Amino acid sequence: ALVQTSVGKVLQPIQTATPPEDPTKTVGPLPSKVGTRSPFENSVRKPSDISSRTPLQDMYSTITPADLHFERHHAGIPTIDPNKYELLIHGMVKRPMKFSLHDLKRFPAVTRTCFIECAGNFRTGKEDMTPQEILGLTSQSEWTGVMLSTLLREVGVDPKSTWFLAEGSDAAILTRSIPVSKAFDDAMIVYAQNGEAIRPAQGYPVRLLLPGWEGNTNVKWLRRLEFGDQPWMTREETSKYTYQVGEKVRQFSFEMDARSIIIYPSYPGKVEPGYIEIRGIAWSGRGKVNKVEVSTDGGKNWEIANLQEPVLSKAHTYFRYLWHWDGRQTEILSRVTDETGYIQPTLQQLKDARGPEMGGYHLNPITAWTVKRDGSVWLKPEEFKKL
Amino acid sequence: ALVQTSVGKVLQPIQTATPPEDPTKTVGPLPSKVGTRSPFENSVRKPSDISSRTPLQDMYSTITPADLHFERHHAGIPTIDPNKYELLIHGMVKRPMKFSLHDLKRFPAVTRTCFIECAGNFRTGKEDMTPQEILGLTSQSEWTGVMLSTLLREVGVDPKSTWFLAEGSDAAILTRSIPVSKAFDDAMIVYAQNGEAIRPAQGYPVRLLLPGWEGNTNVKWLRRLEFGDQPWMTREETSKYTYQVGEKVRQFSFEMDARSIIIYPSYPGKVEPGYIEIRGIAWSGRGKVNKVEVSTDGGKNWEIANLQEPVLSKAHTYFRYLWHWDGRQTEILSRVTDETGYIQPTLQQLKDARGPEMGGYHLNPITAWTVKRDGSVWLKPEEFKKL
Amino acid sequence: GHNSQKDWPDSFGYGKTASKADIIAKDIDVRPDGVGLPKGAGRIDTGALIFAEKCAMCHGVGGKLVKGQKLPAPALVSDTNFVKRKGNTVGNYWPYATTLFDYVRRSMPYNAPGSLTNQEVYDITAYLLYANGVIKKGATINAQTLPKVVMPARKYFVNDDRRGGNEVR
Amino acid sequence: GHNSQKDWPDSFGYGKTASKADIIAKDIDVRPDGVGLPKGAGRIDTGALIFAEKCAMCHGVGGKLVKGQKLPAPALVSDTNFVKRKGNTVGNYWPYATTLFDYVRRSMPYNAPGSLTNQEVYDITAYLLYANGVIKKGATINAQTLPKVVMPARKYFVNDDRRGGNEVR
Ligand code: HEC
Ligand code: HEC
Ligand SMILES: [Ca+2]
Ligand SMILES: [Ca+2]
Ligand SMILES: [Ca+2]
Ligand SMILES: [Ca+2]
Ligand SMILES: [Ca+2]
Ligand SMILES: [Ca+2]
Ligand SMILES: [Co+2]
Ligand SMILES: [Co+2]
Repeated sequence: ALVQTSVGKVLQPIQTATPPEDPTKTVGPLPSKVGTRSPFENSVRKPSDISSRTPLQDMYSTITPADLHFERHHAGIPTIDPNKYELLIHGMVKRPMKFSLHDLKRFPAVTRTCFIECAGNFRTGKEDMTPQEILGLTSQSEWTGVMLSTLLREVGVDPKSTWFLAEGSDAAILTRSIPVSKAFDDAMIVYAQNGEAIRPAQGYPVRLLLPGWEGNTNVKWLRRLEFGDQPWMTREETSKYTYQVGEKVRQFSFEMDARSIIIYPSYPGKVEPGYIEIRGIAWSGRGKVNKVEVSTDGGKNWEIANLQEPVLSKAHTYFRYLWHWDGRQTEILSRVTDETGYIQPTLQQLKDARGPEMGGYHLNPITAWTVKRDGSVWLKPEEFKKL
Repeated sequence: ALVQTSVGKVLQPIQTATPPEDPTKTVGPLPSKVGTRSPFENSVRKPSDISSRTPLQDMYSTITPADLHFERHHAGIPTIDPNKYELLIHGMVKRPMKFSLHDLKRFPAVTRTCFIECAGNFRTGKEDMTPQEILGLTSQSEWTGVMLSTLLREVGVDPKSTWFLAEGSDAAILTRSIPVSKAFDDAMIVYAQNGEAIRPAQGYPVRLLLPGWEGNTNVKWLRRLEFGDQPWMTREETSKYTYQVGEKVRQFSFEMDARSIIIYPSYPGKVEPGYIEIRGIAWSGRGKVNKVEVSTDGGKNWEIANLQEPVLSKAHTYFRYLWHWDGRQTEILSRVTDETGYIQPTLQQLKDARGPEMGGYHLNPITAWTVKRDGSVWLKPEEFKKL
Repeated sequence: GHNSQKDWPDSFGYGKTASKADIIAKDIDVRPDGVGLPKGAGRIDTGALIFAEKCAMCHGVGGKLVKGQKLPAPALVSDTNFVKRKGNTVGNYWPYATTLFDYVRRSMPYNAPGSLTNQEVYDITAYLLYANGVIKKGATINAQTLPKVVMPARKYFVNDDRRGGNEVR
Repeated sequence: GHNSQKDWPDSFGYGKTASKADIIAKDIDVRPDGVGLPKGAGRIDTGALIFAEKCAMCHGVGGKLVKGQKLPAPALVSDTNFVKRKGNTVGNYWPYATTLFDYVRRSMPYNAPGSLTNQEVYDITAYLLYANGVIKKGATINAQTLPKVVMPARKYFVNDDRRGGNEVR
């Protein structure tokens, strides 16, 4: 069978899920322009009209394949001609400028591996939920581009400027206000993802990268930065991405709190008694993962998991913990501590801190899985009003 | 337009290379199960009947997208049913065993980012050659699997065993003999690449990973390991992957010597006078890249390039060097030194060391590019008999 | 070499100076202090008509949630009671009135973004503020008055006070 | 916890003991010392016929390079002159005769791998050794003799002596 590849242009033979009796006796497809997945693998995102979730339970390491990176669009994926692309920087700057994609690529470049996570990344309420369903709105890539601070040397930002506006060129012309301090800290203007051009769904040809900050602020299809001395109070930072805490509404909560989840074993997996390597990912928007603890007795005792090196700042970090399961029903949980000393809370701790009207953003609770006697694994659901 | 994705099963809308006049006025495609590339990007491998080459000149960082990983097959890509897959380990072991894919995945896992490079990765002779054509037979992935040493605890290798045979289940039933010391050092049995299942072209469902060793030894579609007390002298280690040095033929030259190449600027690119960030990749089969030097005057003077962190052992390492080009014709070169102190040689140094009958494997010479006054960049070809 | 940032030139010289026209073509934002608002003034009645024609099919008749009916878009209209609210609307949640003008002009209607004239956006803005009980019939909505509209929920909004460290907030 | 390798169990208990039959089904390799060679003996004449029928279409008539003709597969036959060789063949380059049996049985013919009987592989092996001038007409090729065939190029093969460090080898 011939199939169009993901590049959408090349035809190539694919393998089918009916392999020959003995693969050593049949010459297979020869080298091609673009490879394919095994027909036996079915790892896909879970899409809705506005988002799609990364199949975290299928991940063996922490770079998300670009075509499985989670999505959150507000008006679909725009098609942008890279040859007409321009980034405009203006406002409180000495010299307003525009940069073509070629211009951006000429500046000294930097590569940074970090996660992006939607601030609304939390679901619970049912036993039969997968990691993908619970918190699949996070993914990780190797991002390459230019430090925003490098561009700002060119335009000369007014030292009195305190906020800038980042604006996309999708049909929502999505905007967020960002403190200028982040621009000079670690903000990047990125054009590459996992070694190649950014995928359309992730902002092709250029997006803003704000390591560790809520996904929505990493404006995709970036067309404009305006420097000013106050936030713009755009719809995405007022109506959305704000949440009730006590009797107040918290706004501009940029950093993603530390979080972890066990992805193996997880629903709908099944395990056998004996040695089980518990596996999962942990991350923090504030820096490195310091440690991950795992409990296999419902939270009574906690032990240190191994972290896969290299442990990078503001990056998904794989953890593993070897457990001997005696076959009795129990609960397994993971809990991350980041380099600031922040310890991942339970949902109850979040409720205690934020009050009964707690909103649905920035929820990073410990996730517990029930392992039943038959080896089946189920989410231990939490009670939370907004699912 | 609907297109079959790389998974080969899902239909989804793709973008075409005729974007709307104003992308902010048209809602684009919504989230999907599997993403696609921009229709404006054309990065593909360069295939022949026996191999395909990674488009190194298009790479912005060091993880190669799995569908662009170089290929070298000896009888095409076999289709293997993961549910019938078995790895047999026998020979000089206490207990010969077979492991299903499920068995292998249960063992304590490890992730390692490293390059694989074909020992025949060298071409020259013409000015109009791209990095892909010169040395596109190397790529890098995040590999996950079980340390071979972990499996060997289960079978109990006889301490007298000195070599093992690794055998694939492609139609070539490809075999290589490997010293047992490598099995206990850093050899891995890997089932995942860049976070997901290994692609069929890279050995699905399981391959041998020998970090830093010639590509051919990293046997794909691995079906069998036999432990013995002498090498098997298979066709791939006698007729192939041996090469004349002086009056002798060198065999079992496993380690890949340190190497680097400038990928930007390179043929067929064009540059403008002014600041140019020279970019490239460097690696060594013996450990970490210690330093990369760049010369912009044909090799008279050398200066230190920046290395992109994290620098990993036996891994492609991105380097960058900011150059101010005055517009005059010159030659630019890169030279890596690895952590053993090995300095990448010129082809002439290799000829001097290996003699006039020098064979075509394990050639890692410095690559020089000529930058002409019009900004065009051309390979400075070497004279070498076998192209 | 220029490999250390200290040795970088003051300017790499890539990119071009943006002209006034370049900026005007994209500078569509509206700030809380009214910077960015065009000339013109909103008419509540006309806004209601436009809303019925171009918005109600997604946001519901009058922009209101109807029990048992699932809308493809959020409800936009309620009273101004923040504490007892069910769902966030312009009236009970939005802290700035300028956001309404800015957002509707850049993003709505969802199926034809960028199709509204400034006049239409003013009219809709006036209508939605009125329908939410934020302004009274006869109120003037223009570049001077819109920034001065005190949104009922404004007083609840506070900046993030999380600080990392061993503290759940 | 068992997270440090020191705390690992002696065996994780995954996987199964392989039976004799499991091993026999895959253990097809042949070593330089003859381990793995089946019963039987090669006949040069029959080997020549099989080669003409099943191999020559890719490897050329008699396995030889013909000037000006491009073959889809490497030449297999020449004299035994290593020093003056043009291209590597069984006669001028291959260090072990057992490799020929092993490789042909596992991989050839390219278009029908695994289709040859042991008898056919013995015959082809005898023929190719003969055609390359390595053995004489009438020589016996079997499990005992094949490992003893001294390949002309054997003496040139040496193990890798590169060592890293500042030394080009
Ligand atoms: C075809 C459907 C559709 C039409 C027509 C439409 N909208 Fe919307 N509207 C949406 C959707 C969907 C959203 C949510 C978008 C998002 O969250 O990114 C939305 C969001 C909004 C919001 C923000 C609501 C909030 O709580 O943040 C406002 C205000 C709005 N629309 C106003 C309008 C106005 C005014 C019109 C007409 C001029 C209009 N819409 C027409 C679908 C529509
Ligand atoms: C359809 C084409 C084809 C046919 C028929 C074929 N071969 Fe080959 N043969 C090849 C190719 C292609 C290679 C190179 C394979 C590689 O490098 O992996 C090869 C390689 C070989 C080699 C190794 C050569 C070297 O220098 O390493 C031997 C020996 C060989 N074939 C023997 C045979 C014999 C014996 C037969 C018949 C029984 C045969 N071949 C039939 C295509 C063919
Ligand atoms: Ca799977
Ligand atoms: Ca909400
Ligand atoms: Ca390209
Ligand atoms: Ca050769
Ligand atoms: Ca503005
Ligand atoms: Ca054997
Ligand atoms: Co979001
Ligand atoms: Co190779």
